[in-house]
Amino acid sequence: MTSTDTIRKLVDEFAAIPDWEDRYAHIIALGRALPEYPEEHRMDKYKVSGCQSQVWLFAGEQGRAEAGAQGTVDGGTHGHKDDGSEVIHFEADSDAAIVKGLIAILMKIYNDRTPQEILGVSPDFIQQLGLDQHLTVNRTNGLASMMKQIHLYAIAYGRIDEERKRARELHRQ
Amino acid sequence: MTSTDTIRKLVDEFAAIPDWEDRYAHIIALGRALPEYPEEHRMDKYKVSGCQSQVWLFAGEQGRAEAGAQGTVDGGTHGHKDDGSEVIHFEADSDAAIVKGLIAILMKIYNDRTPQEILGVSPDFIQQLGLDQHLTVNRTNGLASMMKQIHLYAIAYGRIDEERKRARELHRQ
Amino acid sequence: MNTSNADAGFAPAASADNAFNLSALRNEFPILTQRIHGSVPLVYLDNAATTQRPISVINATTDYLLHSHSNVHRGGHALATEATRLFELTRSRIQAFINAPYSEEIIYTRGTTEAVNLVASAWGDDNVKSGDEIIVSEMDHHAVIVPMQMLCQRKGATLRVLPVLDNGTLDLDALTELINNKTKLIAVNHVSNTLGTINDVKTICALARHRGITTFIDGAQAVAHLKVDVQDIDCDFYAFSAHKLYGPTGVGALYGRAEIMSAMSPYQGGGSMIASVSFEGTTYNDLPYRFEAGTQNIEGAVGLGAALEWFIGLDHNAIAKYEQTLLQRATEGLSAIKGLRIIGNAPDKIGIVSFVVDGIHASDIGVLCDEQGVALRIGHHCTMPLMKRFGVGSTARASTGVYTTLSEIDALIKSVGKAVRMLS
Amino acid sequence: MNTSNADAGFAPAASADNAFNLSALRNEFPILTQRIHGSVPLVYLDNAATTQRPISVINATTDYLLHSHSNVHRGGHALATEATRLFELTRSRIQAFINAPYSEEIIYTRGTTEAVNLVASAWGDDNVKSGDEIIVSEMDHHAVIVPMQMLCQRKGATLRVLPVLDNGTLDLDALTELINNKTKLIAVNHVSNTLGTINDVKTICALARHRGITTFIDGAQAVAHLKVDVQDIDCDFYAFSAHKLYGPTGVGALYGRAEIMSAMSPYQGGGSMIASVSFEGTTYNDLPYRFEAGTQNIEGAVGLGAALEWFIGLDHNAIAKYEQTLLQRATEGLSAIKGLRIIGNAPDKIGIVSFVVDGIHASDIGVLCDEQGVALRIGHHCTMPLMKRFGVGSTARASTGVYTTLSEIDALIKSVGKAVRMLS
Ligand SMILES: Cc1ncc(COP(=O)(O)O)c(C=O)c1O
Ligand SMILES: Cc1ncc(COP(=O)(O)O)c(C=O)c1O
Repeated sequence: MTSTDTIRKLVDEFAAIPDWEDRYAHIIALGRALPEYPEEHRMDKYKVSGCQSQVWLFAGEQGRAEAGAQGTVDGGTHGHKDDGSEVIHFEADSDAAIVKGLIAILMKIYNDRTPQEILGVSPDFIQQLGLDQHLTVNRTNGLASMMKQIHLYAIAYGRIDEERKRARELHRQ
Repeated sequence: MTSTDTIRKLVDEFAAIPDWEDRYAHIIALGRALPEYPEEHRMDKYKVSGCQSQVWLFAGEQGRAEAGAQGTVDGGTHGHKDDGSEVIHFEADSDAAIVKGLIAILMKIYNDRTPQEILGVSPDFIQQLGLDQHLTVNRTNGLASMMKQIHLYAIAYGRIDEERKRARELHRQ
Repeated sequence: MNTSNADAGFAPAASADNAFNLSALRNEFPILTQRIHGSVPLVYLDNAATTQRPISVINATTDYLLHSHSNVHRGGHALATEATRLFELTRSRIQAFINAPYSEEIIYTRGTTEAVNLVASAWGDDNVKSGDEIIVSEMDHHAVIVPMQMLCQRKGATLRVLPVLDNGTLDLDALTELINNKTKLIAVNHVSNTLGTINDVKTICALARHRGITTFIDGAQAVAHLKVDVQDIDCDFYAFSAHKLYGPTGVGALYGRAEIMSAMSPYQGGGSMIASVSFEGTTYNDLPYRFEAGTQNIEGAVGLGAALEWFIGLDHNAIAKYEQTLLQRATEGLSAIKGLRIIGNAPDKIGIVSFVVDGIHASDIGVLCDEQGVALRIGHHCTMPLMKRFGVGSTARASTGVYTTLSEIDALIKSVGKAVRMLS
Repeated sequence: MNTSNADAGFAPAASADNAFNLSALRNEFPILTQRIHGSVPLVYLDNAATTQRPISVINATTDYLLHSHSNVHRGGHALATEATRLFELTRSRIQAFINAPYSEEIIYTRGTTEAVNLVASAWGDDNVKSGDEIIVSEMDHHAVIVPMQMLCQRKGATLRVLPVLDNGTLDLDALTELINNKTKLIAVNHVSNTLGTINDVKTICALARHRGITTFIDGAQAVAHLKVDVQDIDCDFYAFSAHKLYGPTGVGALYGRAEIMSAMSPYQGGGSMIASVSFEGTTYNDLPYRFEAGTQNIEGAVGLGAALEWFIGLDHNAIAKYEQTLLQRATEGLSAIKGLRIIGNAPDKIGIVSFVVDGIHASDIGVLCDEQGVALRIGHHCTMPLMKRFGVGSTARASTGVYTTLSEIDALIKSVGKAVRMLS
């Protein structure tokens, strides 16, 4: 599913829950379903700044290679999509239940996508999902920083992909 | 003339000049008539702080003794008034014409008076003369500082007078 | 004065039986009638972070801007004179408010934080040397700890820490042992912003004075809740922020004993703080101007003046009594929630309740209370060492203001209960 | 756009022929319709000291206080989110206004003075050592000179002075000679508050960059009169105050290049500027928060945001053209008064005219003009070295704002003429 489809699905999903209590129950449930964060990456350098709760975000070459392997299944190319770019695989976690649920939403939108896809996501979904308060200005919960971090990874890996593509082309010549 | 009488006279004098131009002309004229400031006292230590114009105020033991001599003529006692306190003689100046005129007014009220008289002057005269803007909050022209300085001299000399009186009484016993 | 109803703990907010006319007082704060998230009434319990502004304070600032705004001191025209008068009038009001001997002892700052930094730099750099010691408390705000830590680092001095007992009071016995010949300064808050504890600063200052030690009292949380008298406390420095006293942000005051401050080097350099400037050498102005470089927050000072005038006019006996009722009700009601633990149970407290709930992150409680209209503050409250002392990462904190009602406390208890149920 | 009438120098203020609708613009400033001393209309020509506030800016602050006031960043509730949004929105507006690359490069300060002090301490203490040199100009404000002088004293560095030519421009030839291997910083104003001179800061910064010298530009007088682009100027630091830009007092901004600022030690310590605090050691927060300790002037930031929005919406071409007309008219009209001498005749000037009259103290002129409603600033304008350079103790200064009219300039000329007659 493309990020656009995912967002549309999420918006419909949330629109179907008018009651705020149920919405939060759903968010918390999404958090509970988030894949377990690898303990070996629970390090300060993967902590995203924020002062109310703790947030971890990991995206490594290794995680990426694995994600690339998954990408293979979808795209049928060897570890990278047709346009030559690989997807980025993230691991993320928080010690607060609601923040973790919000991370799960972000993961649905951003995880295992190529740099181009990530950078192409319009931040409008934040309003559409009614999550402004949690995902924008507030640097206390670390989620705004996390989104920024995801974008920085996408920019960095996007550049690496460019380099690799150029190297491959050079090789072919 | 007591300070109260002087103030009453000044208030009448100013009330008789409704036009602002004439009032300032009068103030400037009063400044021109101020006794010349002794050049030997035009020293930094006699400068009163203020940042638009420069203001000097001098009150010394020497000046005081002379003033005391004048006091003799009035009160008939030897260099001090009946209650045993001497008058304080000030010299003052400014390089700005209007400030100098305002100093002349202050001198009429405060100069050659005893510490008690000086401390007894109610600051109401400032409003009565319509000089609030010049004589109160504004520390730029140095006049508020000057009035404070005059009061400090009065307090200091008042204490000296007390000491002298006590010494004289001890002597008499 | 009849507070029996309020004491019973169930009086509705706007009841005519209230000791003071709380409903009239609340009407002075239009923001409190706000509905948030579309529909829920606001229950503002974040007063320790910042207080709301009565309409008279808002109007005073607007009036100033519509009629008298000018830069102060340096001008000779009518507006400058009026702005200067208002600016200096507030200084005298602050002096009276904390009973300082002279108005020259009142320095305008951006707030408490800047006041601590001013003292740590201007006083500290002149008076603290390698090997000296500075005492802060374990319940101090980062605003006190960090500047003092930075001072110690600059000078090679040592920061000593006055510990906090389990109930959230200072261990004053430990103080006698901490003090020695190397102690130069004791800096401590009057009231803890996290625990609500009212500290016995008078005893601390007496101990210090006896040994010739300088004292700095952080009054950020005290001024809106206690009668403050710096001569009675006998401290050398006292600081507070206007925005925690129903006044503007960006302005506050530092009181400093004239003998100490007149000997202090300047802090920031610039206009107004000088007597004369030349490239050969600069001489500095007298108190208080020496410490007020550049254009100050003039409308902030005007607003603070209005806030003081308004605040002084309140019935503080009634308010203090009601505050204890609110505190007791909140303490009892929250304690009844399963797994909830209140951090800070000192016998003398202002209306602050910090709490944690077993197995639930404070952040989640904050979000779910907010959805119910209840504004709490979540986090370490700029007191990380204190969090460590109590073995928690963060707490949820409810803090009362003069406009807080018992029904708001009930809403607090209900909303926390619901949040905990949703998160369990 | 037709400014011919204005150019002729005799257009009445509210004339329909004006290039821009000055009369509508003036209506946004209720204070300008004031009568002072009972009856005379106010002619406010003290804009270089502080500007007046349009009603939209006053209303923005009031709105904020009535609907959104809270402490920023640290809270998770609805008001805190909204206050934080507004606070950070202004930061982005400042970034756009001076064309800074990143919003993290914008630090809130109390004003220009604090910005200079921040750089002199946080950057200076880390980067300036004994024997180094710092260059300031002879026309700099005390806000620049004094903190740099204090820095030099702390570090044993030397302050070098870029001289001013007779016409009130900087002697840029001298700069090439002043710069050497020991030069660490050049700090200079963009526009002189006393002379009105617009300095060629771009050339200065190019010279500095070429030699690896850091640059600080004091933009206090520039932002309300020139289009400022920090990337085009290519300076390392740029500072201004909101209150000289139709915004609040007690707030301003420092722009600093990210590479430089991320390496800088903190300035003030306290809440928000830390990442973690413990008695063993404290780590500091990222940009911009590392330099914003404690509660900031939140409503000031909101007001500054509104001021920027309002200001950006003006027709700056028309205003700049009209300002030159006002300046020319004032220069000609005042010069015609016997014994009057204008200090500062640079070819590129903003609407500032400083003058002295032979044998008459500027203070007397100030008092008598004020009686006629004309608000001037009298004194050394926090530029004592510049006063010395021109052999005067003080000047009277008239400075224009976007709302100044030609008839106000005529009133100025008339009132000075009358004052001089009364004092001769
Ligand atoms: C050129 C210049 N620099 C610095 C300042 C200081 O600005 P502030 O007083 O707002 O800090 C001023 C204003 O007085 C100024 O005109
Ligand atoms: C006890 C205490 N000290 C200091 C401060 C800092 O005050 P401000 O942020 O107004 O500078 C606060 C408020 O946050 C506080 O509660």
